[in-house]
Amino acid sequence: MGTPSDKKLINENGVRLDGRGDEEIRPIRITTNVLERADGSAFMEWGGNKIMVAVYGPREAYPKHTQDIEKSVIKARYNMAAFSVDERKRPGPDRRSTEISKVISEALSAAVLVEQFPRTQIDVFIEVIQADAGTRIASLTAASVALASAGIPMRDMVVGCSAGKVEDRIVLDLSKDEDNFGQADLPMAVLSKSKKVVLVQMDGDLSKEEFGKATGMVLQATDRIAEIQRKALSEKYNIENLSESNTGGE
Amino acid sequence: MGTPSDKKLINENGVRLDGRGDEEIRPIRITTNVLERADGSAFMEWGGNKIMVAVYGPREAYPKHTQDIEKSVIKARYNMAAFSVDERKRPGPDRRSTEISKVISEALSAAVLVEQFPRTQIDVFIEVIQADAGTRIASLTAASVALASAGIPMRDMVVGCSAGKVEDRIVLDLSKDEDNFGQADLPMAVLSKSKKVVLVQMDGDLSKEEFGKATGMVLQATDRIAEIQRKALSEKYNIENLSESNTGGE
Amino acid sequence: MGTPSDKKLINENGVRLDGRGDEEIRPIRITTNVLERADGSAFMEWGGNKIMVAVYGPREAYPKHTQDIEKSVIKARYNMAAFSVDERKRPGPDRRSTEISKVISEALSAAVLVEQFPRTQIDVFIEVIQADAGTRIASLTAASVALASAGIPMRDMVVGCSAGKVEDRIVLDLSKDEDNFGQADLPMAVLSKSKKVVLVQMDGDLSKEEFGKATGMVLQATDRIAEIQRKALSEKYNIENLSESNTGGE
Amino acid sequence: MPKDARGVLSEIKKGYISKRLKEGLRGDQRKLSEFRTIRIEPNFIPRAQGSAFVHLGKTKVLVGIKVESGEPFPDTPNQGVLTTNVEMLPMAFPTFEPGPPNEDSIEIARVVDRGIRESKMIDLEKLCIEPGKKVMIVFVDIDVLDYDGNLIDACTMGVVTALHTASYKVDESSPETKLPVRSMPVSVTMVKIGDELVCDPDLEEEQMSDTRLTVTFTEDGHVRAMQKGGVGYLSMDQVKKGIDMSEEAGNKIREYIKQVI
Amino acid sequence: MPKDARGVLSEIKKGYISKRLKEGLRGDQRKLSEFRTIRIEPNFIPRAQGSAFVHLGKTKVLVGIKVESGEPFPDTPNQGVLTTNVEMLPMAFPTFEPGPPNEDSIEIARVVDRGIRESKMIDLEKLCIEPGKKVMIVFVDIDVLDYDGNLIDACTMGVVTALHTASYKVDESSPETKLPVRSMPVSVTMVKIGDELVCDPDLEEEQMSDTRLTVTFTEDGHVRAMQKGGVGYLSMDQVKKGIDMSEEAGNKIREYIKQVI
Amino acid sequence: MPKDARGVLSEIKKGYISKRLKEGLRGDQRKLSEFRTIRIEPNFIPRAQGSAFVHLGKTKVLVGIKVESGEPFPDTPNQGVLTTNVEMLPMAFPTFEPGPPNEDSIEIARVVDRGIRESKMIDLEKLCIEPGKKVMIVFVDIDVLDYDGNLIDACTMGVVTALHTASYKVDESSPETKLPVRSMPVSVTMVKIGDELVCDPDLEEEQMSDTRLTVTFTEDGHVRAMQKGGVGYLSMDQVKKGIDMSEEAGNKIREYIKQVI
Repeated sequence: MGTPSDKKLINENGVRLDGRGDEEIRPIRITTNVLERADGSAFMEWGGNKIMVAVYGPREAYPKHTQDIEKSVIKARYNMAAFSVDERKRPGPDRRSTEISKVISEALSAAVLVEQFPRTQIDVFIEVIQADAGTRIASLTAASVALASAGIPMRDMVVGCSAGKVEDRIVLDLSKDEDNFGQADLPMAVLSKSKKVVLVQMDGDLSKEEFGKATGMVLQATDRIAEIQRKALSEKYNIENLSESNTGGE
Repeated sequence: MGTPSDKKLINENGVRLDGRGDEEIRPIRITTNVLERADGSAFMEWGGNKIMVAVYGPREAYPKHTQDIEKSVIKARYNMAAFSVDERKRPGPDRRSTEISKVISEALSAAVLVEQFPRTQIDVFIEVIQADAGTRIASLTAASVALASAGIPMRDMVVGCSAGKVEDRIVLDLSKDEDNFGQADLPMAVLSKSKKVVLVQMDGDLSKEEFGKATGMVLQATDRIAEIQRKALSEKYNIENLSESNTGGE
Repeated sequence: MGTPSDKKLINENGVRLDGRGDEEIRPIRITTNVLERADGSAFMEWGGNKIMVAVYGPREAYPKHTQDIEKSVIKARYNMAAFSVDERKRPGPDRRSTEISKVISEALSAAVLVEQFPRTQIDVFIEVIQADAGTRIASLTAASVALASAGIPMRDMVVGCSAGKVEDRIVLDLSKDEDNFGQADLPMAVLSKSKKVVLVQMDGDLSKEEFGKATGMVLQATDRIAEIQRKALSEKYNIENLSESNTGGE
Repeated sequence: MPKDARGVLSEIKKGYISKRLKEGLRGDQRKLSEFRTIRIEPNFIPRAQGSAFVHLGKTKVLVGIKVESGEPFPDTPNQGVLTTNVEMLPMAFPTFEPGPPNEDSIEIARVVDRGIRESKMIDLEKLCIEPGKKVMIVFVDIDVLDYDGNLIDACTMGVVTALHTASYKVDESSPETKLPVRSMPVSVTMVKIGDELVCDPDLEEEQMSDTRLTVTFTEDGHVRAMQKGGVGYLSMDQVKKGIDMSEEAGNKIREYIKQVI
Repeated sequence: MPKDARGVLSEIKKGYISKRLKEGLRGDQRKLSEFRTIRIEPNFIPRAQGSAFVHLGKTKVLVGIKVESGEPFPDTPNQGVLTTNVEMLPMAFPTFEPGPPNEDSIEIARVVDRGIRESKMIDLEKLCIEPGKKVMIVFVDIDVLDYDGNLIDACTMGVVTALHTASYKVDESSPETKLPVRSMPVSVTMVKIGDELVCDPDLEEEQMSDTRLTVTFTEDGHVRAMQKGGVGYLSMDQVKKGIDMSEEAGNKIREYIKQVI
Repeated sequence: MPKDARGVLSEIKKGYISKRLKEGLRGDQRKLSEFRTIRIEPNFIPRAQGSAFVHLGKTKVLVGIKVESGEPFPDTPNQGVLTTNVEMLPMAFPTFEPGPPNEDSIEIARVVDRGIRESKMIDLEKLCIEPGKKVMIVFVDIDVLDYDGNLIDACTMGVVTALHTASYKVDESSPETKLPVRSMPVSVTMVKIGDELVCDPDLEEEQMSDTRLTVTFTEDGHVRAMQKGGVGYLSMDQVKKGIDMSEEAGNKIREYIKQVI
């Protein structure tokens, strides 16, 4: 978590700065099959986050020594566009994106029926076009949709949300300011139906009770977000959708 | 083109600063087979440019996935020596040299009978030892001689020259100052006999009429430069040549 | 050698600053088989130097084009830990460590019976944990012990020492100050029994007579150091050894 | 066309495209100088100082502009800095690989940059804050999201739109200022198939061809940048015909951009 | 577990380990929450500003701290800087390769760093010399010398020990100052084998498992950092049980560290 | 000898060279201590501050000197900086590859640099403009154009010639000044073939040998730098004999350089 500071994150009426209730998540919109070349794709807006995900595969794993003779290898690549953050980011992977790519790859591996495609890889390319806190969870949630839209067999969808602590209150889905100046951030993702945990990271300061409360709130939220995933997959893509969502943005 | 400036490029007598007429090119000297190890080589002086070119091949293309089963791949590598320019250049390729290597490779590919050597590559290593404007055209013109000196079958020689605009006049073969402070630069290269265009780039500001005039002047100049290429190839290399040319330089 | 300076390296009693005689070397301690995974290993303390060496192999040389069909290739990798020197060193190889890795590899190649293991490589990983002048010779001397502890057949041990010139005196085994402010440094290593020279480098200023004196002193010292090597190899490793040596350090 | 996208086309398809072209028809019924449908969404990334999402047929590129303060180059102490980078994202095509820009994306970035720069589109002198010390740096970054041919033109029209709609602050407390732009360059890229030049090639047409020509015009009808690409050649007449075609096609693009900004 | 160390275990051995675990017994007789023997030697590298040689079972890591002056980050002008780097040296395991940190060593470094940082262990504001201009930078560098599982915990305990024993000078002429530390975080890593979580896995246990969980606690019983790793999953109950186990095991480690510093 | 140039020699040729050497004759009739024909052209690159084109037999290297202002190293605030870089260009030999310097070119650059540096050839203190702030940096860059053995000596003689003929300006408006040089080091490289040392080995002789020795002398007869290379060994007597040979051969080279500068 960021630097301790005097920044107020709860206003005089006891409400979060963007007016959300403690368990209220930001607006989410997912559109599928927005790309021509990819085998599957999804465009996700979650608050101010804009994330494009493309899936290629299963295809022969390359280089050969990365092949697993028993299953498909999921290779997620989380990348931030140079213009996605306030200060221009130099293109290319850094330590943060390397770690996020790893935990997303692992979380997706628990959901895909990887045993069905030995010696292959499934590439999940994630491009964060605009970043607004919670990009790893938004990316993972969108990636799950993109995998499904590519027709890749999965035992379950992956769906996530983050909880956090702000002025000693446990709240859902931290905003950018809450992420920068809050007390704790707990991104978590589960298999949609079984609620098995496939991603959990935490940084900040939580008592065991607070941890229990936070994870409970996340689990509830994943039901709502999973519903948005299902709706996105049932809609047929039409080009106006993407357009509307953009012009409607910010 | 460079920065607009008050730099005068035409003197009070209406003549270019180095005294050349508008269609006059700088002195060119080409010596072949100056290197022991290379299959063919050429040393080119063009004005203050000094450029060494070595050719190796055809040899098996490596790595294998770069092989073309139908033809030889020309791999030109344009490189500037650290000491070739006013401010010391860090060794290694940069974006400019990568682009120049690409357009030179493509221009040479149009001249070499690449169909005769499938699965091979022909390496053309270009080292700019001293740079004085117009290095890409000088390199390409020298590379064509080096290829011929290596005995590589070609449908035609490649020969080039640049034209440009200086104080609203179209002139041939820009000098360093004219390149830095002029209004347009148009490097062009053609197949020697057929005059097919194998390289053309332009930057600056030219009306369509000016473009027509400039390209006309380049085409005429290529005949003169092609004659110098032919002479170089008919001379037998002798070590004194290189020496004279050096001591006579500048 | 370092910068000329007013730094005194010999005290008013005509003795080196650390009290050593001209032909006295710093305390040396070697412990073998200190690592679990490596095929052989040695931990060396020489003055303030602390160096860990691990040996893996012979194993198939990789990548394949590095294989020698007639012998094993010794690949020493000399690396300095970030915290081993006064100012933190960026991790990864630099030009100095590349050169040292090369001369150590070559020196060890002269000692190992490389002909017995064609197409293989023997990796010698050297980690300088704390540097205190003379690391290349200490590393090489320790590497020879690590190779022996791995059971790799050798025609002879490699053993080295450095001599140098300090305030016009030839002395053995330069200290850090003597290395930084002295007049010459001559690291040398030989095959233990035959005294064949397998590594020699020099920088500074030595007359031919001084060179003769310095090399003579090194040859004598190598007998003493070879005895320490032999003792280390005959002791069985026990974990207390390493511990004692550490707590006893400095 | 990026190298690794070559040779995917079947011989049968090639023959068909070639035959139709001789009849003056392209695969999708376009005329030789006709572009595919263009759709540009400006301000797609509100957090950037300027941006544009370009759909050129099925090709999609996203341009983002960041304007930050920094040091000028020593030889132009009174001028801001323009820098252009193209990322051919691995999501855009099956054979695109992650990693630093390769020669294809470097060429595209440099041709796009040259067109903008030589058109004196940005008044760089107005971006000087303190001569020799502090100027504004205009970072143009382009994400190629979906590749179906003609990246140079898609990128150029995106950059021009994004720059025309960009505004920046010198620092946190400064007022927001429009980026000083003063021209509207447009690039037009053609490939040679058989003996014909066709504008705005899609992927199949790029695969059919070994020669590419790009011409960048400003509204005054002047050529500002050119680039021939590919291992083939052009006759001088073809070059001149290409310039005429590109002026005509470019004017239509310029009209479209004016509508969206 | 680093990827390239996977799959070395024979099926027979796997079956044996699994069977024993069901009986509550680990290969080396440890209980599920029990760590291997820990031995930490502080000040192993006198020339560093702080250091520790950690033996965790047969795993060996060496931590060195360098404290140097430098510039603060623009967004935290009043704070020193902490940076953590892990080198999985090729000497530590047959398949480790030289080169820049791979995703495994980056993850380890970041999890270790997060535990230290979120525990507010170092009072970074006390490391500010001149706001915005000059602060102390704490370089934490870790050499992995010998790999037999559970690098995260070995590294964390080494870093905590080294930081607690570190002292530095602002410059040559300054007096030596203790590094301002104010908490003692401990990480505990578990892997899931079958349905059981076991603490401090050795290499064989890591090879048996596809799910890892790390929890970092401070002495106030608060969780400061967590990281799930691996391609498997955990039930919510297992996560909570893991937290309980890690608190218990962590307290013992903390007691040991207090003895050696 | 660069590694990838090894093993090209046929066994028959090896036998022949070996046999002749026993008779005291080298392939090209040279005596054991004799260099091939040397030709050095100073000022080959007028735009550089110093330069030299060296022909050593068929080996060709080109040295260029750039002198630019910059910051001193923190530990030598009163001294200019010397930096030496060798590029073994792919044009010089069929197996040389483009890319950053490999261990061969790094070793050559460092041995050449050491000879120049330890001979105190450049008076670096005279290159200090403002202590701690601004000094002149002497960039020595060497292009290897054609490789037929003994690059170290070819490079050293080129650098010495180029430095002796170099002049520079502190900035645009300053007067031109000769580079302050005060000695003339010469390196002599030998390889061991059978039991004999031969000076200035050509490529074939390098391929015959597995042991190399380089000695750099100044005109006062003092050794300034030495380097043994290769996987073979030398007896102490051979080392001393090598020193004697190199002094003799080096003096002749020094005479030649004096003529051309």
